[in-house]
Amino acid sequence: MKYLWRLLPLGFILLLAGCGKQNLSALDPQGPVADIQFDLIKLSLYIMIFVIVVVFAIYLFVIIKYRERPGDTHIPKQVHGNKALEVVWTVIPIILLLFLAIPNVMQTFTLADVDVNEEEDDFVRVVVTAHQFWWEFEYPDYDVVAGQDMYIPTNTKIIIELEASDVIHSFWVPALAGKQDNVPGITNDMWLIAPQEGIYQGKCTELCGEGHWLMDFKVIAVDPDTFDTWASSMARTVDEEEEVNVVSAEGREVFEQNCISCHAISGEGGDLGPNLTNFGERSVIAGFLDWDENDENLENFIRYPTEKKPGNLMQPFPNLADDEMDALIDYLKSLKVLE
Amino acid sequence: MAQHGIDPTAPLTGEPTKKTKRKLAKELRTQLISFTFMIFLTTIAFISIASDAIPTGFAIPFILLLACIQVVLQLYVFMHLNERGNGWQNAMIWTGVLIAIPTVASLMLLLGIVKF
Amino acid sequence: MSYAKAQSKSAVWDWLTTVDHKKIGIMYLVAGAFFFALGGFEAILMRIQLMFPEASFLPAQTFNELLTMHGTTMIFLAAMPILFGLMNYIVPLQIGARDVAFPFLNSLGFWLFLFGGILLNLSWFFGGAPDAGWTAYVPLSSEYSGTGIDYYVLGLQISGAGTLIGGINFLVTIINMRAPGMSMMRMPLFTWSTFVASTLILFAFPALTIGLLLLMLERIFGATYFAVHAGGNVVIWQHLFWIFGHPEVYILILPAFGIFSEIISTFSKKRLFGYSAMVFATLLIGFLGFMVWAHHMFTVGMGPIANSIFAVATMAIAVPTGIKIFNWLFTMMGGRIQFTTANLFALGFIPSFVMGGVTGVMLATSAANYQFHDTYFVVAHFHYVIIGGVVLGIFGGAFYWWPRMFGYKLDEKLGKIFFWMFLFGFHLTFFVQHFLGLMGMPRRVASYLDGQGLNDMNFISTIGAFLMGVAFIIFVVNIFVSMKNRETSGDPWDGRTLEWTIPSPTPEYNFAQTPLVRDVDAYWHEKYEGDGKMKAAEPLGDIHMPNGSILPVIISIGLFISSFGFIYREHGVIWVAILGLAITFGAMFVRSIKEDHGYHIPVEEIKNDKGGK
Amino acid sequence: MADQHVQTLPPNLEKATLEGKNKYLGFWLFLGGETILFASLFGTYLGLRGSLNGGPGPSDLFHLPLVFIMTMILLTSSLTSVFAIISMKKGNYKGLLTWMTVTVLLGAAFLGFEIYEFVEYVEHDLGFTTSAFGSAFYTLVGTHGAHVAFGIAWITTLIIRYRKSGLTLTNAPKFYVAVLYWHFIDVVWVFIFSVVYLMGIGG
Repeated sequence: MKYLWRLLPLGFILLLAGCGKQNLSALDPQGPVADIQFDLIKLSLYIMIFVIVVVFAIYLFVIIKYRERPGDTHIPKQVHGNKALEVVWTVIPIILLLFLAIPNVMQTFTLADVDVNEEEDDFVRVVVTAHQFWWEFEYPDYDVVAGQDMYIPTNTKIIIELEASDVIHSFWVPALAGKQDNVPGITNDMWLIAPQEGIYQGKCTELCGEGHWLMDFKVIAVDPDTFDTWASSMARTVDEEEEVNVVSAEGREVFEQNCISCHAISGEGGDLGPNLTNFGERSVIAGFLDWDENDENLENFIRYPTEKKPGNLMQPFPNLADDEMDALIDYLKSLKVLE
Repeated sequence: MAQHGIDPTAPLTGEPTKKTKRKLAKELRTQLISFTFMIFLTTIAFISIASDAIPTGFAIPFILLLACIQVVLQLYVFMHLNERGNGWQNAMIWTGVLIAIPTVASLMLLLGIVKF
Repeated sequence: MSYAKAQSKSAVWDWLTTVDHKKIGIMYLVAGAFFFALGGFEAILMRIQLMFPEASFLPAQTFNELLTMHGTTMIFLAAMPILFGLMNYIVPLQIGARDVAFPFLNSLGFWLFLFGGILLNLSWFFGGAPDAGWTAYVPLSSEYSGTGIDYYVLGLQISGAGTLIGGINFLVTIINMRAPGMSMMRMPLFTWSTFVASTLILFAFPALTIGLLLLMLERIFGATYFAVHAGGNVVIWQHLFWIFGHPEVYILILPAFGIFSEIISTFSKKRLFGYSAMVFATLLIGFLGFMVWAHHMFTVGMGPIANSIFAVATMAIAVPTGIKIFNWLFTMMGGRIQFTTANLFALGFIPSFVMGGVTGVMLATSAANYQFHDTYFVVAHFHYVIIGGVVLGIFGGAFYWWPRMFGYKLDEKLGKIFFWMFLFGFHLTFFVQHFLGLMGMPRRVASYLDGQGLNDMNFISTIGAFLMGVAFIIFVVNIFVSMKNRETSGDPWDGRTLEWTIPSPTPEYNFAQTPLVRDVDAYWHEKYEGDGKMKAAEPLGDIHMPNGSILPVIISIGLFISSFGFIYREHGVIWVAILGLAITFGAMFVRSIKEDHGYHIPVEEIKNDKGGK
Repeated sequence: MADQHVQTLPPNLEKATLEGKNKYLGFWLFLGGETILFASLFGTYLGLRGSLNGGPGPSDLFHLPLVFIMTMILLTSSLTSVFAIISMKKGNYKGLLTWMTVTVLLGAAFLGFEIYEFVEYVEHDLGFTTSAFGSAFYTLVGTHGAHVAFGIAWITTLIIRYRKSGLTLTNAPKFYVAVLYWHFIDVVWVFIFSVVYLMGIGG
């Protein structure tokens, strides 16, 4: 409850900005887009606090000064109104609003500006396709498809194209940029820049069905060199992959028997579920489950995918033999591209 | 509320006053003229589309203009919106039109396909 | 039918067939209060689920159904009908009329609303409630949801028709049936706001009708307006929904503004400050309400020009709203402010609504809206506006007009306990939600993960919701324990407007003689400038009243029945749909060919009433 | 109780009683709402008219002569309903009924052509579910058609119900309002033939 007390003073913004260790809060902006938005939030808040102070001051003055005292029965003067006052409280708000409206219009255009010079500018294009209830990140210039974790290089303009395969979703990484909707049949654009390396939490903000609340993803900003390594490794074929990594052959077999029709690894497999090429490096399983010591979360998720993520469309594998499951898990955990 | 005097179910006999009769005759003339004019406008609209001589870029705004003229004629001549005592009716119909304009425009344009 | 015959009916039959605006008003209030309790219960269930992270009190599917039904119920079946109840009872009295313009349609509007609401709620028992949010965005609602959405579409279509009828009825009543001397610019503000809200209904509901029609045709007959694979576009639904949906919130808030104008003026013992500015501001809010709907769609990808236009237009609404706030403050200034429960609600409203209003301006900032949109910040904002504005308005209006409507005063002491508990619970629930939203909590989530810093505030929010729930129970208790405080003067608050000139309980014909209005605040004028009694505009005589009719109930039941035929069309019961429509159209046909001229209350009876007072 | 002093007809029969006045105003308001109803449908149609989904489009289907005939029929029915009201105001009840009957017949002819038109389009592979264009087209034009059908049923009911009653202050507003409705149907049609048919072929 002490939390509440700390919230009451007007300094709450500074306070909450300090809580942003999650890289989740819009109050702790980590990039230019979120900065622009945070500045507008602050600007609007200051103007509005001014309004609130004025109104509350008049309000308190009036209800204290003109309250009915015991025994008072006088009939107040029946005032009709005051033209000058009406003009004052019409004009002043208009001026206040202009202070907000003008920067807002300018920034609305800034945020919509996704034009880049193909030759000169340093940028990465990512096509984000939202599915019930997971995210697909395609890098058309690198021939890479990734699931759940969106790797981006730092200090590079990321041009994001938003699409959806089923219902409307919305792409939101509060610490980096406000949201835009993933709308079926429409491509939406936005951009963001992450100056610092780090993991930024992202969420779906448009009600999209049963699994909506667990439709999380991560934006992982790495330095540009690491990003290039990542992208080229992600683009490897299965054969190249096997040359680089010693993978569990048994696990691969289980994967090919059960999973490959929906999940792709190194360019091979279906696209009904997330691409698993770098599954071993995922920050969390299925967008929200932590890695645990005995891999129980992963095993349970494969056996009963809707138990913890209701509405999930993945087929359950309750009867997969224990040894097959172990092999599969070993294989999946070995899927890494950055090491 | 009570309508003292006249029973609303009783058949009305009697004739309109002379003044009303004159007014009705005049009204009939106006209505016939505007009907002829409406037929004329409709024909022009069809011809402007049917004939290849008129470029589409001109024909479409033109037929929309003709449609608007026709509608105003319908409202004011046939539906008597111009008569006295129809202030509220006018206000409401035109408010409707005023709201209809952004409605149609946004459904046409703001569908996310083209960004404005 | 004679007067005597009109009097001799059983009570149930009397309520089913009544076309008396006062009885219909009370039925609206009762039904609305029931749905309000239901929607509140749904909210409490959701808050229990959100009390702790990753809770498993409710399955996600049930949660989605609850959030949908909570929103739909509160907007369509609670807030609007309760306001309609107040309007129905009070507006004819405020303008000195004996009834509304279309008593039969008034009754039809109520029964359509009620059966639509019942239909919607029956979905709980037949395969699950709608689960796509009260906004029912396609394609989630068109291709990815079960029969619940059919109940939503048909239930809202039926009750929406009722609302449209009600809106037209109020408009004609106010335009045509004002007492002599009551020019538009002498109407009480509640009547004015009813007038503007009804205009909004008139122009907003057709867009919803079409939206629901398209969704119904898409779901039942396979149309493809929204089906992307056949070239459809899902944004069309959002436009249609919000062309209706944004004016809808003004349909709710404007009458509340009207109620507060009456309460503040009465309990400050002062004429409303800046009457004509208030009227003008109401009209301007109503008009601008139609020009801003796309601010609900800033993130859908319309483009920066469109976003900027709608952002600026939205901000503009703050100006007339500000005008109203300042006029209320200046009404109180120099007055003698009485802290009755009704006025406490008005005084609680001003700061609460200002807070909701300023977050509205923040949300209008389109570039920043990308952060706010679809988060708990929005949830906080609209609950500040709707609870801080509309619900406080409804409770304030209830305490204010209760003696008029039910002939007894609600207990002030219990009322004040109720007020403070409700207000405190309300702020506790929703203030923290602003921060939850900005800290990364999307709205409409069935739960949230632990370790994201969202736990404490969610817990606080739930405690607040419990307080509001308990407060409401106190209100209900108040209704029953106060019944003994009979109030017979008819004017318990030293009222200013015509509804307080009538004896209590209100006679069936309202005014024995139509009053003559000589100023704004007609009754106050007569009290302090005249002899304290209204001048009559007509001699005492027989009063013509319309007959009751059971047909509205039958018309509504027909539509109710036919809905099941449409919902379960795949089970070969389309004949049920046809049967239902036949009942409806049959009843309409009977109505249109049967002459019905009402009856007269004899003048002796009216004199008796007056003498008995 | 036929009052003998009603030797001259009131000039505005439809607004002579409070009920009539209310009905007249209420109906105009309803038409104001209908404006938004049709605006929503027009907007939807205009938003989707290019989405053919491989099916036939406006220029494959629409025939100007048919639409021209339908337009003329409906326009003429508007004029005949005007004649009906003028007869009413002259106290010529028989004239009122006759002209209303003519109006209904013209309306029925229009509806017949529309049904014929729809059947033909379906035969040319434009089903209700073929494409977003198809759905939007049938919904817009069909809603107008449904209004025509309702108008026919309504006016027919009036004619039959009041065939023997003579002109009264009760039925005068009813006829008048029905005619207003009929004109409004024509207003909507003006936009349909311009926006749907002519623009469909011309652009």
